[in-house]
This record gives sequence, C-alpha cells and structure tokens, in this order.
Amino acid sequence: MDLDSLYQEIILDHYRNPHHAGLRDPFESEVHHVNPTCGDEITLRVHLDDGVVRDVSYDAEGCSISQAAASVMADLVIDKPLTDALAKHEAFLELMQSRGTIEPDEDVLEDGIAFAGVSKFPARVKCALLSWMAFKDAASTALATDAPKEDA
Amino acid sequence: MDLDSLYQEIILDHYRNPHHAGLRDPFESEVHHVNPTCGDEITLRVHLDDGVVRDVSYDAEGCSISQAAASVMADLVIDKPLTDALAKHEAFLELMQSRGTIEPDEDVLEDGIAFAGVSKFPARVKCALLSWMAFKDAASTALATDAPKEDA
Amino acid sequence: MTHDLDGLLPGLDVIRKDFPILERRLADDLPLVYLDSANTSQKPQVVIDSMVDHLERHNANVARAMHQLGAEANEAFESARDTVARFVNAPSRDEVIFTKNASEALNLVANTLAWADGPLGVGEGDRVVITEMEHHSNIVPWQLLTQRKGAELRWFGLTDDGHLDLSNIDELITERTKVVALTWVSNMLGTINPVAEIARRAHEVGALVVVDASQAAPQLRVDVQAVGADFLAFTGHKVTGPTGIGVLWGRHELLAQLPPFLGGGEMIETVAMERSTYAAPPHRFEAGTPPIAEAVGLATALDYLAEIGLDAIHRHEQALTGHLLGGLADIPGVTVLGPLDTTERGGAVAFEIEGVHPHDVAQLLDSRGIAVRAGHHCAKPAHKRFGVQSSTRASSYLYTTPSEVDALLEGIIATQDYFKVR
Amino acid sequence: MTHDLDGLLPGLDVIRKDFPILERRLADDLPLVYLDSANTSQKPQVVIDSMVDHLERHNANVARAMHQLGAEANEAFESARDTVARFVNAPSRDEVIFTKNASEALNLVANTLAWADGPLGVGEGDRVVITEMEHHSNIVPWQLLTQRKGAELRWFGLTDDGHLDLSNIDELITERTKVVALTWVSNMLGTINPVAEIARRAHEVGALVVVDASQAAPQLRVDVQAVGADFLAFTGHKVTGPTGIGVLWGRHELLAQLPPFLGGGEMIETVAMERSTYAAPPHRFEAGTPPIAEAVGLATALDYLAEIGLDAIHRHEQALTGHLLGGLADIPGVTVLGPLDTTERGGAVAFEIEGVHPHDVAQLLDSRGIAVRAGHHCAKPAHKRFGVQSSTRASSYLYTTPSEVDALLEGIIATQDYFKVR
Ligand SMILES: Cc1ncc(COP(=O)(O)O)c(C=O)c1O
Ligand SMILES: Cc1ncc(COP(=O)(O)O)c(C=O)c1O
Repeated sequence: MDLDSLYQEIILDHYRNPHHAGLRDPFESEVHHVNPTCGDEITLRVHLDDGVVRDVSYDAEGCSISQAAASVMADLVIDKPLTDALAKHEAFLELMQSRGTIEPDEDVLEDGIAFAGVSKFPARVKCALLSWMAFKDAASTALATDAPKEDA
Repeated sequence: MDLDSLYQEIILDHYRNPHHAGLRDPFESEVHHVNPTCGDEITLRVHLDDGVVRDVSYDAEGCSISQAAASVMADLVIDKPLTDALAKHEAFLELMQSRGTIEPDEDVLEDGIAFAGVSKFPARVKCALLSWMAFKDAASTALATDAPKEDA
Repeated sequence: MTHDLDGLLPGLDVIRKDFPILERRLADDLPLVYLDSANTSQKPQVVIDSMVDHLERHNANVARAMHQLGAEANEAFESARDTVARFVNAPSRDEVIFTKNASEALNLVANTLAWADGPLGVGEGDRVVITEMEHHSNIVPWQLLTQRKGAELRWFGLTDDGHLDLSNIDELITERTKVVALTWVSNMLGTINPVAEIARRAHEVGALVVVDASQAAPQLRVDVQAVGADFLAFTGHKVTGPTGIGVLWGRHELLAQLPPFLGGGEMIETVAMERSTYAAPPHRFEAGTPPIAEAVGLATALDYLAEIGLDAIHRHEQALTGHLLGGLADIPGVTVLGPLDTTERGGAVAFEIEGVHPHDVAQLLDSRGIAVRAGHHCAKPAHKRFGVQSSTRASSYLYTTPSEVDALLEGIIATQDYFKVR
Repeated sequence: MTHDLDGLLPGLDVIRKDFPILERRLADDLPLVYLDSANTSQKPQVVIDSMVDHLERHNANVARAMHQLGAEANEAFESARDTVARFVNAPSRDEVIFTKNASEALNLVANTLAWADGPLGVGEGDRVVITEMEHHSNIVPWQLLTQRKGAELRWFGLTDDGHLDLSNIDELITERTKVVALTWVSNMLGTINPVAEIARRAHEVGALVVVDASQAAPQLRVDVQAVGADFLAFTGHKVTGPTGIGVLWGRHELLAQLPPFLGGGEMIETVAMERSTYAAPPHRFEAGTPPIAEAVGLATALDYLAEIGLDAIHRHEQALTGHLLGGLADIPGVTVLGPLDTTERGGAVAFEIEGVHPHDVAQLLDSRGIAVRAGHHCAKPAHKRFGVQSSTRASSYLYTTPSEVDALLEGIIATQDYFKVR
C-alpha cells in the first residue's frame, strides 16, 4: 500500500500549519458540516463581495487529510471570482472520484494536486471533500445575499 | 409418506359427519379460536353444571383433521366430570406432541387414538389441537361461573 | 401432455441446474415439485456463492470501517444499492433504502407519515385508501396509522372475476385522500392491477402512491418512473435473493422531508445527549448495522434475473399459468379464484377443490412431492370477499417446468380420488 | 514478547482454522490482523455452512407452509428460537423475538412503550433514564420516544476513569422513572456496568429495565434471569452470526401487554378490512417473513460459542486485553479511554495517540494489515465526555492471538515514527 502517495509532504505540511484557519468577520454565511461516519466536523464562513470570494475562514476538527484539504481549499479560493472557485471545486471533485486515474492540473489545483493519491483510498475521499462541500454550501447561501451586486 | 396413518377412516368419518356440531343453548361461556397460520376457526360453547360438562357445541371451519378433532373431542368430554375431561385433554396433548412415539390408551381417548398418526405430521398437530384449546379455554371461563356450585 | 409451450424460457434445463434445491429428494425418494414460489423463491447457486464469498473473504461492518476489509464490505454493500436502483430504474441511488423485508418497508412509510409534520403528515380526518386484495402487510400498517392518528381507512372492493372494482374511484380518491396504497400483483388472485392509471388519479388530488411490488418484482419489469409511484416496496426472498432484506424505493424529494423511522447507529448526523440530527436519505432510514451479506446476495439475484430478462421471465410465467389454468378448467369440481385470462395475471393461481379442504389438498400433494400453499396466504379479506376461508395456491417461477404443472394436475385428480369426491 | 499468557483459549490455532477469513491476504500480501471484532465479528465455517445447507436443501417460507420443505424450514427457524432462549437462559422460548439487529430490538421496546395504553405506556411527565456511554442505538430511540410523548430524558454521567457515575442514582431513579435503559458493556470504553444492581434499584420504583447486551453477548455469559432485566437486546453479527438478525428478549408478562410494533403477515391473529387482532408473543412482534437463513446461522453461532464456553472466551478476552493495556501503558504519548483494570472491562480498548488523528492511525495500521476502528464508534456523547472527537479502537475476540496484539503495539510505534511524534 502506497502510504506515501496518500500522506504527501505537502499534505502533512498543511496539516501541521493550516492556512487561513480560525473564524473571522465579515461573512455572509456560515455552515456546519459533519462527516457522520467518522465525526469529522467543520464550521466554515464565506465572505463574498461582488462575485469574488474575499475570505474563507473555518474551524475544523479531523484527520490530516480533512484538515489539509481545508487549508489547501482556502488557499485556492480566497480572492478568486466565485465562478473560478467553483470550477476548482469541480476539478478537485473529479480528481477525488478518479481512483487514481487522472493526472491533476497544477495550474488549476496548485497544492491540491498532492491529493491525487487520496483518490486511491476510497475511505478517505470523504475526508478530502468535507471542507469543499462546506464551501460550496456556504457560497451558494452567500450568493443569495450577494446577488444584487452580482447582477449589477 | 404414510398418508393413511394420517387420514384414518375414523377421522374421515368424523369429518364427513361431525358429532355435536352447531351452537346450542344453554352455555356459560363461548370462545372463538383461530389458527393464525392457516385461518382455521372455531366458535365453541361449554355448558357446565355441577362440575360436569353437560354440553359442548361448536361451529368450526377447517380441514379434515381439525373438524374431526372437534367431533371426537365433543364425544369424549360431554357428560364427563370436568376433571376427567381435562385429563383427556392432557392425554390428547401428550399424544399429539409425541411425534409418533406414544401408544395411545383407547380407554381414555376412544376414537381419539385415530390421531396417533397426526403426531407424525408436525404441521398438522395444531389442526388437531385447535378445538381442544378452545374447549380448555371455554371450560376455565365457565368454571368461574360454575364455581359456587362446585364449592357447595 | 405437451411440453413445448410457447414462451417458455430457452434453456430451462440449464436454468434449473442453477438451483441446487431442485435436486432435493423428498420422503419416499420423490423429486421436489416446488410450486410455492409466490411464498418464497428458491436461490440460484450464484446467489449463495456470492454470500459465502462475502462472509469468507470480505466480511466487515460498513460505513464505519477504515480498513481494507471495511472498504470492501462497504463497496459491496453500496454497489448493491446501485444494482437495486438500476433494477427499479430509480432516478437516484439515494432513493433506495434497505429494510428487512417488504413488510418493514411498508411500515416505514406508514410510520414516517404518521410522525411527519407539515403537508406529508397523515392526521385526523385524512383518508388512506387501500384495496381488498392487499396482503396483510399492506393492510395492518395502514390500520395502525389511521387508528393512531384518527384518520379514515377506505378501500377498493373487488369484482367477481378478481379485479379491483374501480367504479367508485371518484368517491374514494378525493381531496381528503392523502395516501393510496395498493399491490401491483395480488399474491392470492394473481391479478395485475392498473397501478399507473390509479397513481395518475391519486396524484390529481395530491395523494401519495405506495406500491407493494412484492409479487411484481419477481416477474414484471419494475420501472418506478413509468409506474408513477411515490414509494415502492419489494422483498429479497421472492426475487431469488436471501431472507433478511427488503427494499423501499421512495422519491428523494419526499424522503428528504420525512422524519426518521428507527433511531440508532448509521442514521444520524450528530448525536448529543439532549438531541440528535439525522443523516440524509437513504441512511436516515437505515438504523443499525444493515443486512450486508444479504445485500450482496440480493444484488447477485437481481443481476441474475436481469440477465435472464424480466420480459422473458414474465412470458415464461404466462405460458405456465396458461397451461395450469387450462388444465384446472378441465377438472370438474375445481374453481379458480381470480382472473382466468393469463394476460391479466401473474403466476400465482389460487383454487378450490369441492369437498376437500385446502390443507388436505396440500397434504395430499405434499405426499407426492408437490409443494403448494394452503391457507389464507396473508390475504384474509380477499378470501372473505370470495366467501372462502382459505384456498390452495400453486405458484410457478422461472425454474418451473410444464411437467411440474402436469404433476400438479395429476395430483389434484389423485386428491379427489383419495377423498372420494370424484 | 511472551505468547503464553494465562487464560488464553486452549487450541487457539485450531479455533483460528474455523474462520476462513483469517487466511485472507491483504494488500502487499500482508496477513490480516483483525482487531475490529466489537464492530463486527468474523464467522466460523460452520455458521456459513449451516446457512448454505439451509439455502441449498431446506429453503422455504416458515409458519405458513404445509409441505416438507416448509416444515423443515419452520423447524429450523423455531429451533433457532430455542437455541437463543437457552443461550440467554430465558424462562420461555416465547420470550425470544427475532429482529433485524440490536437497533431494531431497542426501537421495538421504545415504540411499543410509546404506543402502549395503561401502566406500561410512557407519557407526558414520565422519565426515561439512559447513560452517557450508550451506543447511539440506545440513545436515539429514547430521544424519539421522549420527544414524541412529552416525557423527560435523563442520564447517568461518567467518572473520569470510565465508569458510570452512580452518585446521583437516587435523584435519577425516582417514582417518575418508567424506563432505565443501559448497556451491559460499553462498546467504546469497554466498561462492564453493574447492570444487576442498577436493575434492582430501578425495580424498586417500578421502572422497566432495558439492557443493551450487544457487546456483552459475545463475551460474557448472559443470564436474563440473573441480571434481572425486563428486556435485553443483542445482535447476530457480533456473536459470530450473520448480519440481518438481532434478538430481543422480553419478560412474557410484559410482552403480552404490549401493542404490536410493525404490522403485517405473521403478526396477526385475524385480519378484516376494518380491524385486526394480533398473535401472541413472540409472533406479534415479527411482522413479515423473518430472517430465516439468518436464524439458522445465528443458532449455529450461539452453539459454537457455547461449545467453546463463554467463561473461557471471557478469560481469553481478559488475557488479551491485559496484554494490550500493558503494552499501551509502555508507549509514551498513548492514552487509554476507559477502565485500566481488566476485571472491569470487556475486550474493546479505545485509545489516543498524541499528535496523530485516529483516522491517520487507522490508515497507518491498515497499511500493515491491522484492522482497527477509528471514529466515534457510534458513541459521540461518551467521546465528548472525555473531550475527544474520536478515538482509535482495537477489539479482540476468541480468534485473536497475543502476536496480533504485539503487531498492533509495533504498529502504533511505527505510526508515531511515520508522523514524527516520537
Ligand atoms: C453497545 C452496542 N449497542 C448497539 C449496537 C447496535 O448493533 P446493530 O448495529 O447490530 O443494531 C452496537 C453495535 O454496533 C453496540 O456496540
Ligand atoms: C403482495 C405481498 N406483499 C407483501 C408481502 C410481504 O413480504 P415479506 O413477508 O417479505 O415482508 C408479500 C409476501 O409475503 C406479498 O406477497
């Protein structure tokens, strides 16, 4: 079993020093997501402004994979237009469901490419997706608030 | 499979011409018993007087075994002291549970000995016992009514 | 008698070899003639083997286990859900709930509707409509629901030839009707009901449609979308799968609104001592360790049926049923309960023999190695409707041969002889 | 390390040969070290074979079938009930109800108490007492019951060393208390609770005692009379039996007073469209086709355990647990949750490794072929009580060897190395 492909150094680095962790103001929406199987939890806030993800802040409890994924996700989406952020989510989701068959695009996923190995461990895919699911959920709620500006 | 040991001529005779069938007055108690598995039913009345089973009348719907058993049972208990009737019930029950290992006592069970073969067909034992269970149930209710006299 | 009926499954001999029990010898070394498939079906070797392989090589608990065996067991269990979803043409795999049998599936719907707040809840003055030909498992849950909630239970009656009497449908299905629950195929009369048409009428008044497909799933192509059901239940042991497992399919939008059924492991999102939140469907409705090896066996069974083809199985059943109905019509003193036209019925045929009680019929047939069912077949009201307390029922399946039907016909004549009613 | 611990089962090598899965090779051709038996146990060949034999030779529906296969299946199913009754020392076989798992058994009690009229019914202002170490399956049913009926839910807290905190027992168990539901052995902490003593106290105020024996039945001698329970539940898949079956034992006098749980076939006395009457226990509580092949497998499993002897199994578990606890104490950075004294606990040991999340521990161990469980083990409140979100749990059983425990201990050290926390 190729453990090192799961626990890439980049993942362990993010795990030990998660980026953008902690809950911050301002935010338009806050969600709480749980992985019922294992109990991993994340509280996540999104601050949208004019269709751009201005901030993602979170308080997460979970394994190295889920913690590192939250950190990488925040890196990837903060200060990006929401459409780009959601496209990255799609790319990450596709990577996770690939069972190791996809070569990830570093231009799109940056440090996220380190998770390619996770896709070969089906039981861990949920860990890697928890924060992304929370982000998507929070963003769509925030979007409702942000909507007038976006239309403008 | 020894069908003829199940369907003894005596049984088929009782089936075709059941004794004491029909519901009659007077009676102290009436019960309705069902075999939930197959739906066989019996409504049965008991008339007790001074500790003696004066009458057992019934309306039964069911297979040859259950119908014949009701007929034989009525023959056996009518005009007998209740204690004797219940002893016959015990003897019949024991015979039914014997899986063909008991030689029945004709002095006690009379035509009931024809049911010895039934005990080798576990699925049919319930049929043979339905009317006896109803009798026991009805008799114990009737006994409550009859009690003062018995004490006297 | 002829053995080359039109519509029989090609390779019937080979199919029979799939079922080890068909080689059983009974008392007096008689071969088994199993005509009780509507009660429970026999299992092909491949179903048994898949469960054995699971237990011997992949056994672990699901959902919770992180290790390799756990991943294998989980994969096997969840892919069984995919198989079921395909089998009933469900729009989403998350609409497939594993229960312990069809009865639990129907009770699940009745109970969650009793507990639901809001528009789905069944309460005082609401009406639930069933039919007089239901199996007890599609009667008692609705009696309990309506009694507990002060709602009203009504039902479609039956015509003399064993169909639903739809003449008063406008009176039964009204604005007050919240649920219409009915069987697709009767387990006693064999009748195939016009479920899609009734579902359409029920939906016009906003009622939910619960279809009991326990007898349909073994022999008809089940397409939940085509039939227009809101919920549909069937049971593993009648589709060549194991006991201990049943299926409830429900429309996701409805499942998402329903409260939990049983509480416990797997069905939660998070638990605190004071209160809990619940997982999304289907897990919300699957409390505790599910029937894992059974799901594996069920998936194998459904794949087995799909490979042979449900349309081909249905044709086979029709051919045999036609042969049986024809033979019964030729025996004086035998009356069939239910439709006589094979295009309107499934492969269960209930009948009476004048002068011989069904138990005695079954006993006589059993002494010849022929297994049929005698009794009320968990359909007392339908028996009552036809003025009988019980009946004898012969039911074929994909492994049944015309010569087995012939054996039954001969057995019936022998029964009449034995009891001297001929 | 020593392999001749006191109390190990004699002939452990032979016992291991009974379990085909123990020969499984995992990724990298590693042997399986299965330490997740509290989650689900592995199955001996004899259990698998008994189910195969049933399916290949005796399969039929029960209760209803008059034919030879039906009689055989019924006999097998009902004699499984006798076996269970013997296993728990039930005064009567009619007190044994087959459910789909332990969760259903516990929900059955909670639901029928919710629906019961008269003195057994739980209603507004009544109190139900549970404990903070319950499995979700013995929490959520009582939350649902008390919420639905306006009753009050209270619970025993836990001491720091993982025992029930009984200091406020007089405040918790009062005249208002209708039900005390608790686990005999904790699936997370391993704690063995003084159930008989608590049952005595509960009975003083007339409360009913519901014992969750899911973790006790695999490893302790269960005697429902000695323990003084009113209801007791356990699950087939943890006692080397199959999935899809559980057991509820209940005192007959109580079962006789309770209303039905699920409605359908088998649980009725008679059915009319307007209303139905119900069968006596146990059938009243077994709606629909029961888990027949599963009952056969369960009976074989219980006979298998009884033959080895529950006392011997318990000693074996204690020996291994002592060995594991000793080993864990020697590894810096490892903390055990639950009692450290083997005489007070069962064979499930939950622990934490400082600096490594349980999922990562389980993943590392899995890469060495060692199967443990990581997560909240369906006991979130107990984890919260100890300030942790999840833990790693190793659980042994009668087939576990001391070298497997050694492999775990080495694996833990390797985990610490891998994550550089040593
Ligand atoms: C203490 C305890 N209670 C109840 C259960 C539930 O058992 P099941 O999932 O088989 O219903 C379990 C096991 O998961 C358990 O460990
Ligand atoms: C029409 C119908 N509905 C429901 C059931 C109940 O199925 P189960 O006993 O598996 O719950 C049956 C079979 O017994 C049936 O024939």
